[in-house]
Amino acid sequence: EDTIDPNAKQGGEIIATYKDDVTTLDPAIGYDWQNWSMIKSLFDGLMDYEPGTTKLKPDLAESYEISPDGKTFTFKLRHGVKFHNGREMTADDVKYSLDRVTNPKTQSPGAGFFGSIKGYDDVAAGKAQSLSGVTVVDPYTVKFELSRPDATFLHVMAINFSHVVPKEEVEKYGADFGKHPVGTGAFKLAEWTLGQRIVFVRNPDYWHKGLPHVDKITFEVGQEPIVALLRLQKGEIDLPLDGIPPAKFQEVMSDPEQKARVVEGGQLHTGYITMNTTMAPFDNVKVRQAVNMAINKARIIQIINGRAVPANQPLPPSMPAYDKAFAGYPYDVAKAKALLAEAGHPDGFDTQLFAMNTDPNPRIAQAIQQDLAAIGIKASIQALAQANVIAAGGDKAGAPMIWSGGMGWIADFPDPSNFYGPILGCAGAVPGGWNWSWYCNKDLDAKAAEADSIVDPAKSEQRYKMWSDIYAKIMADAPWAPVFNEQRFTMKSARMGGADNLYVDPVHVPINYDNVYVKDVQ
Amino acid sequence: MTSTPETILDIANLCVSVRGEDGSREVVSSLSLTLKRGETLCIAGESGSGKSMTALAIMQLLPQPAGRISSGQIRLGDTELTSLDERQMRRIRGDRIAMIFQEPMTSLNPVLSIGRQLTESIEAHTSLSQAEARQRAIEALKAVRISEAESRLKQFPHELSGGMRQRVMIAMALALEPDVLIADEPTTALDVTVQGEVLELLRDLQRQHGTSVILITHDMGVVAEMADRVIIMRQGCMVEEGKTSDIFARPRADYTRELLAAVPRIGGGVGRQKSREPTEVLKPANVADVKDLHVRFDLRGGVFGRVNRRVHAVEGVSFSIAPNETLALVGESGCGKSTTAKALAGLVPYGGDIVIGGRNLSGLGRDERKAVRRDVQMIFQDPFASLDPRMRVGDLVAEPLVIHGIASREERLSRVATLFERVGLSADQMELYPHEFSGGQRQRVCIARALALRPKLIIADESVSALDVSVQARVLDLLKELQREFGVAYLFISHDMAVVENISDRVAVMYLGQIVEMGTRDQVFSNPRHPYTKRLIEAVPVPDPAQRRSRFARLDQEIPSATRRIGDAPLKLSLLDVGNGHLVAAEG
Amino acid sequence: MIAYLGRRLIQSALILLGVSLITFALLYLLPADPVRQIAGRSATPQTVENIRQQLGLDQPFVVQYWRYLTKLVSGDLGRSYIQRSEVTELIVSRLPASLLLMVGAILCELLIGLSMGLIAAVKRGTATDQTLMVASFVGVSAPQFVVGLLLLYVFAVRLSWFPIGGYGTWRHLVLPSLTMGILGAGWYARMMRSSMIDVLRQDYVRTARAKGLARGAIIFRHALPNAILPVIAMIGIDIGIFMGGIVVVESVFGWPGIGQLAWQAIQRVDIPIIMGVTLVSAFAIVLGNLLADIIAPFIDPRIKLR
Amino acid sequence: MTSPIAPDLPATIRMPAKPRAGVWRRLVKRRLALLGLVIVAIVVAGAVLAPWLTGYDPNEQMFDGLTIEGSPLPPDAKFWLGTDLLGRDLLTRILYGARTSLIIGIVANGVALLIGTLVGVTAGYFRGWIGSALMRFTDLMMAFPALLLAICLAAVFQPSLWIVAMVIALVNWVQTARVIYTETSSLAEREFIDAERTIGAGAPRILFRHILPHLLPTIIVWGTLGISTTVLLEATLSFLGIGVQPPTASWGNIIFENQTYFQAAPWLVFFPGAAILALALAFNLIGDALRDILDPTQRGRE
Ligand SMILES: Nc1ncnc2c1ncn2[C@@H]1O[C@H](COP(=O)(O)OP(=O)(O)OP(=O)(O)O)[C@@H](O)[C@H]1O
Ligand SMILES: Nc1ncnc2c1ncn2[C@@H]1O[C@H](COP(=O)(O)OP(=O)(O)OP(=O)(O)O)[C@@H](O)[C@H]1O
Ligand SMILES: [Mg+2]
Ligand SMILES: [Mg+2]
Repeated sequence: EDTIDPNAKQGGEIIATYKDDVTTLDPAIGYDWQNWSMIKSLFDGLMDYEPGTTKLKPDLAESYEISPDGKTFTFKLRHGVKFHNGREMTADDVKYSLDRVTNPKTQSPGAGFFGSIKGYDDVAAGKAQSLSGVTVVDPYTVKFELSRPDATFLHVMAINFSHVVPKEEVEKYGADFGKHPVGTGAFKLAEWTLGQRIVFVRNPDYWHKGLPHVDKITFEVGQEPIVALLRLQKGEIDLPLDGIPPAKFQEVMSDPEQKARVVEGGQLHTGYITMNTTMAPFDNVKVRQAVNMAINKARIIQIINGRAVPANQPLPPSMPAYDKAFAGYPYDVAKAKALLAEAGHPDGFDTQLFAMNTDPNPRIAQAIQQDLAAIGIKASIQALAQANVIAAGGDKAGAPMIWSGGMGWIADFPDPSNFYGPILGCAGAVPGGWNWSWYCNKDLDAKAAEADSIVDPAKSEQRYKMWSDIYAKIMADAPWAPVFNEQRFTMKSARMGGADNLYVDPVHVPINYDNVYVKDVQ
Repeated sequence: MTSTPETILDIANLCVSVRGEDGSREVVSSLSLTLKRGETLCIAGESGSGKSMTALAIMQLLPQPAGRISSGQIRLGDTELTSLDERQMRRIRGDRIAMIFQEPMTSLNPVLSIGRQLTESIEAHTSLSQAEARQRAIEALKAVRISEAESRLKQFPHELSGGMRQRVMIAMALALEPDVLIADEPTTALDVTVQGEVLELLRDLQRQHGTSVILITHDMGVVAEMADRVIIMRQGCMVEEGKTSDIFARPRADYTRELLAAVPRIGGGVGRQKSREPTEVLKPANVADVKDLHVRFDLRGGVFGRVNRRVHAVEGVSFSIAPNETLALVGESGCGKSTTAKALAGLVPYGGDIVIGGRNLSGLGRDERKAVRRDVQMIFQDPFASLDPRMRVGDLVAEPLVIHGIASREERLSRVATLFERVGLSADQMELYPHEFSGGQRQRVCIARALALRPKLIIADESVSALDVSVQARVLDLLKELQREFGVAYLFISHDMAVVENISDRVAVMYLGQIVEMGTRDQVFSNPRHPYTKRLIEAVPVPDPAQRRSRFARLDQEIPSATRRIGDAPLKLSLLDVGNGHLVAAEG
Repeated sequence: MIAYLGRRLIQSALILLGVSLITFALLYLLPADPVRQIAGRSATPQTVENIRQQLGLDQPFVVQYWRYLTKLVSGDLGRSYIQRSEVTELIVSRLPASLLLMVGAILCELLIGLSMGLIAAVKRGTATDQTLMVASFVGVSAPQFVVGLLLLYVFAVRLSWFPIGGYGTWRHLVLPSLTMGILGAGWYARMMRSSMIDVLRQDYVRTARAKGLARGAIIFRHALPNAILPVIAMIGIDIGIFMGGIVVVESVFGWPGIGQLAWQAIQRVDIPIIMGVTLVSAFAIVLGNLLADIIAPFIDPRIKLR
Repeated sequence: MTSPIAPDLPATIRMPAKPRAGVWRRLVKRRLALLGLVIVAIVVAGAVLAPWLTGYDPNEQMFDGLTIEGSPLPPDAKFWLGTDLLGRDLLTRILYGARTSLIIGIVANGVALLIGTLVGVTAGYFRGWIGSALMRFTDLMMAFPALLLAICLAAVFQPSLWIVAMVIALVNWVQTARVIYTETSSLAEREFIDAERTIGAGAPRILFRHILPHLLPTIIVWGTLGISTTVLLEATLSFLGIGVQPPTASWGNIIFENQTYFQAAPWLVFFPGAAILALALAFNLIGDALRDILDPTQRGRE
């Protein structure tokens, strides 16, 4: 098909490494950046993206139709798609998979994405076993009825949580399905030795002829990124997927040979400081704006060796609806001081800045701390384990300021709405929620709902404009101080082939396993 | 015996000095002596005169880092020992010179079994196989008359009585069959019968291998019995040297004369106590009443460490001690004397009743126990082991006073100083640490400590055994004087029948954990009834070379043992009164 | 002996019970909410409550703990919140590696540490002694991460004597054991030197010398057993100390042990795993201490078991 | 023969001096011990006088402290020990960090040592339930995951130096207790302890006057070894959020933050590491000398 690289070679084996062990490969559960793209290679959904881009395309679906009111989606399934166990995938499996992921017993962290499907509330409440909005029309047709128009629905049909699983295998393994994944994807699981390695082998029956390119991928887990890099330099591995550790970044980038093997790309990520808008003195918008003006983003980016670009709005540049024209707050210490004085804090105040405790976050927090000190805000740093920061953020009286690094939002799918709901909308401003600024603007919530009801792909520009406005309004209220958008630097061995954008795929994070290939096979 | 006049060891002008807190001090000054093949040379003399130091200097084992040879030569055959390095010395030690150390408790490795310690030295110097070495070790133990030699191999030093430990040390040295054997007070802790055996063993060795022996002892009886030549030392110097018969018959130095005069003799001696009437003794308010005392030690064996045998160390002993009275406890080594003493001091679990000053020891509260402790003091058999090596002896002696809150600081100091003087130490030695003393000096420190509180009862376990006779006499007099002044009672454990005869009012003879004969001193000494008692008295060596026995009578019967299988308790002996309270066990 | 063992085993069980109770309580009190992590960012409050109910986390503490205990008795440690697998399986799959590493590390410690300590004590006061003692302090003061990376860099990357991390053959085991062992070796060396110095001047060593024993016999047969007593006490302690260092060493060398499992679990408040690892390591530590106590009287017969 | 009993004491008898007198004097006479004392003095002085010794602020992230690419600067004339990843002067941070690390390495470690010794000695000496209860408690503490406790405390309290010191003291005593226990139980079987009992010495006296001095070498070893381990432990605890928080410096957290950079910027690990080592070694030198001085059998070595 068209997505296949004509230069690609078939066959070969590659070794990739991760520091952490893979938690689960169950598409209904896996929600780490690490298992995210692994699951994408084992399973398929109705929709997918063009490799290396954010462009939607049908996947297990051959085609789809959207009703004019935007509330009914009908998908025609591809024929002859087989699960790894040899059985053909049908519309029943699609329905089963969605029933499963929304069933509270599954405890899926992604169940909420399906909230717009009819009958979701009953299933979520345990009152129904099955989504009334999903109907199997015939073995190759499945129809979705939504309770409201949802512009993001096609994206939702592409995220892992909607990937299709075979009922018999799920029932066979029960809660251990995540260790024995069976899907329709390009690869199938051959071996999983806990704490040591996971081996994927090519799925010979993959419906997408010509994919995947490599025969076998071995993921070795449990090693320090620094050591993984040493192994790469020694030629033992192909892909150190934790990236280039900061301590080695200079060394790698100053060596032309190694630098040539580094691929740089944007990612759907923003690093920001949240300010608790319900807590004095951050309940004063002037204070929040002052903070926005006080941060020396260039210096912070220098500290992380230039591996990011400065941010002035919540959305990252590669996201549709990113407003290139938006000026944001300038770095202006004098102005910031003036604003503080206006807000009644000419001498500043004492506060706390929470941050995650893994490098480089404490360093970034210290840089922020120094910037704040320059305008008189004395912030003491609380560098804690991830879970503790999350807990503090979810508590209304918990944390005045949080540096989001390490826990920050990486979009689930490339759509502007994905940066709003849980982290900036009212829905997230609840105890235990993820809206750590506790920013709740009912108007904007309404506007967001309005934007998301524009389903027609032809009107997407209009929809994006609405979203740009929403984010501009948010920035006027300044619940966040956006700091930077991280850049990704993936390093690979010399034998790895394939377009650069496969190695910084915005959706298949960190890389797209299906489409890469090795050059040294005949 | 001394047919070959060849000199094997030649010491010339040996000076040994030790460094202490305030500089060096010479403890052996220009000592010269020669030792011929097959000869027995006795070194006698004042306690602390440098006898042990001389021996250690020969072995090149002076205490480090304090001691060193400051000048002089020590030649063993053709080899100059002082110039040898440690590696060369190693080949000589054990092989050509062996030594029996003065303090057997600390000289045995506490964590190695007796068997291991014996066989390893045999293996180190012979080419015997392990099994053969073991056999040899058993023989050596039997030779020093240790009962149940075979199973003793598995025991550890702390499970043996003082005398047994000493015999193990002797066995270790004898098994090596060296050219020169240095024995530092080898028989101090041995009862006379075993002492005789051991001495005979030394002679055997000499006869068979032509071994030369340096015997360091304060027991003039032993000297008379064993020595070819004698050296008398005092304050680091040799004061007299000569053939044994000459020294005993015509002592030239004053000190020698003094020494000989102080020798206690059975039926005589300088400080012999007047016999007191038994009626005076049997006053109702006894200091201590012991009734049917039992002490047993379980021995474990097998994989699970099940108790399979039991040592019946003390098996139904009863006696009482009145104020002002000295009860001597004598008996064979290992018969349970020290164990009885420890039970009285509350250091081992026991069965039966011990009543001290009207209070039964079992079931006392903390304060009462402390009060009883004040009344009963014990002098341990092994002085070095019973002194805290990290405390100055002055503090150690003052400690009982501090504990019981007696006297102010200055008073305490002067009292301690007085005590030091009285046991024959000088007051400035208060500042020294135990390891800086000689064996006899340490024993005196222990005595001083026990006396500090002026208790009602003092348990003295072999507490004058390491003292030279003149100091011994002084100490005995001190004990007696305290008794006169304060009415102190003594439980006096000793193997030295002459000393016992001098000091005691009553005597109890123990055998295999039981008392076999008990009566006033005169009853026991002049009219011994039990065969064991008779043997004990006969075996006492006489401090007169003219009366030397050519051979000690060897005991040929099985060595008796207090170790028995579970359920096989020994027969209880009953004591019969043969008149005037003279109790004797019925012949069983 | 048997009675003692029995009593100690009962006590050990009580200790484990205590550890489980305290750990459970601490985790219960921890403000981080595991349900939030499971439910994900997009979950509605209702979903969250639902999951909480399913996991029984809405129950009072006592009920939760009791439920945990009853399952524990049948060997069920529950399921990981994050990984969703049986904790027992996770631990069992990683335990052998950790045990192997521990054995390797203890061997290294003993070999390096005891010999350093012995030599230093015998050569007390000399330059050798001083060098060894500085070395042992370097071992104790050096961060394990750096030590591990250095060893790896020199012996694996540069010299290629050993593989760069991984698990499988004895060659994989050498560097991680060494890294862990170096810390302990420093301790052992210091302890050994100290108690050896004490022992070497005892009278029984003099006796051994007087017997003309070879230096080896004096040191190893006579002095060592006396000096090693405090070192034996470290068996149980070691296991505890290992649990601290094991995370770093395992991740440097890609060693699939429970350290990494534990560390990830702590970071993410994966309570069932934390509980499981805690209990397993507590078990090991208690066992180690018991062993040390049982061995002690065999080495020093004067010590009685009681 | 004259009466062997000496007449009453002549007034001229020289009374012994007090035992401990002169320990200090003998300590400073030893070259190595003196070296140790000097190092400790330097560290303490560095900590106390830090503001006067350096012209930099420990927390100031200097613009010229980093390269354009954001790398730290190696030691040079301006920054004697180089700069760290945020462009701060390393020497200044080490000087200020000494304050934290001294408190941890000496105070917290000292308290842990004290608790451990007390528990170990008591448990080793007393038979019966006291001893076994104490040791089982020790086992419990050892088996208990200290990190977890730390995390919980972090959640409850404001992180501070004193909390971390407390945690270290509460956690680190167990090992000492164990070792001291074993040694004490062997010592308690020695005959001289029996002898002390017979003169009526109570448990406190036996423990403190007779057993403790024998444990001194072990205590010294554990105390000195504890310095480096606690200083490093503090970094781990701070990482988990219970200790000093950034930007406050401590030797441990300087190492901890920068250890992955030990190849790219070795000075960041080397200098604080050397500081820890020097402090520990200095105490070791003093401890070793003290041990010799207090050991009577070693007299004559001086
Ligand atoms: N380690 C030491 N340090 C200092 N002085 C010591 C040391 N050992 C012994 N001395 C001193 O050396 C002198 C001689 O002691 P030595 O042990 O040779 O006496 P001895 O003749 O064997 O006496 P005894 O019959 O009491 O055993 C004594 O005054 C003693 O105080
Ligand atoms: N802790 C112990 N364990 C086992 N057996 C012991 C223990 N202590 C003493 N014994 C045994 O008890 C018996 C009596 O010992 P005890 O020390 O009372 O003898 P003793 O009469 O004092 O002998 P000596 O004159 O040799 O000192 C010996 O057989 C000894 O081996
Ligand atoms: Mg002597
Ligand atoms: Mg005895």
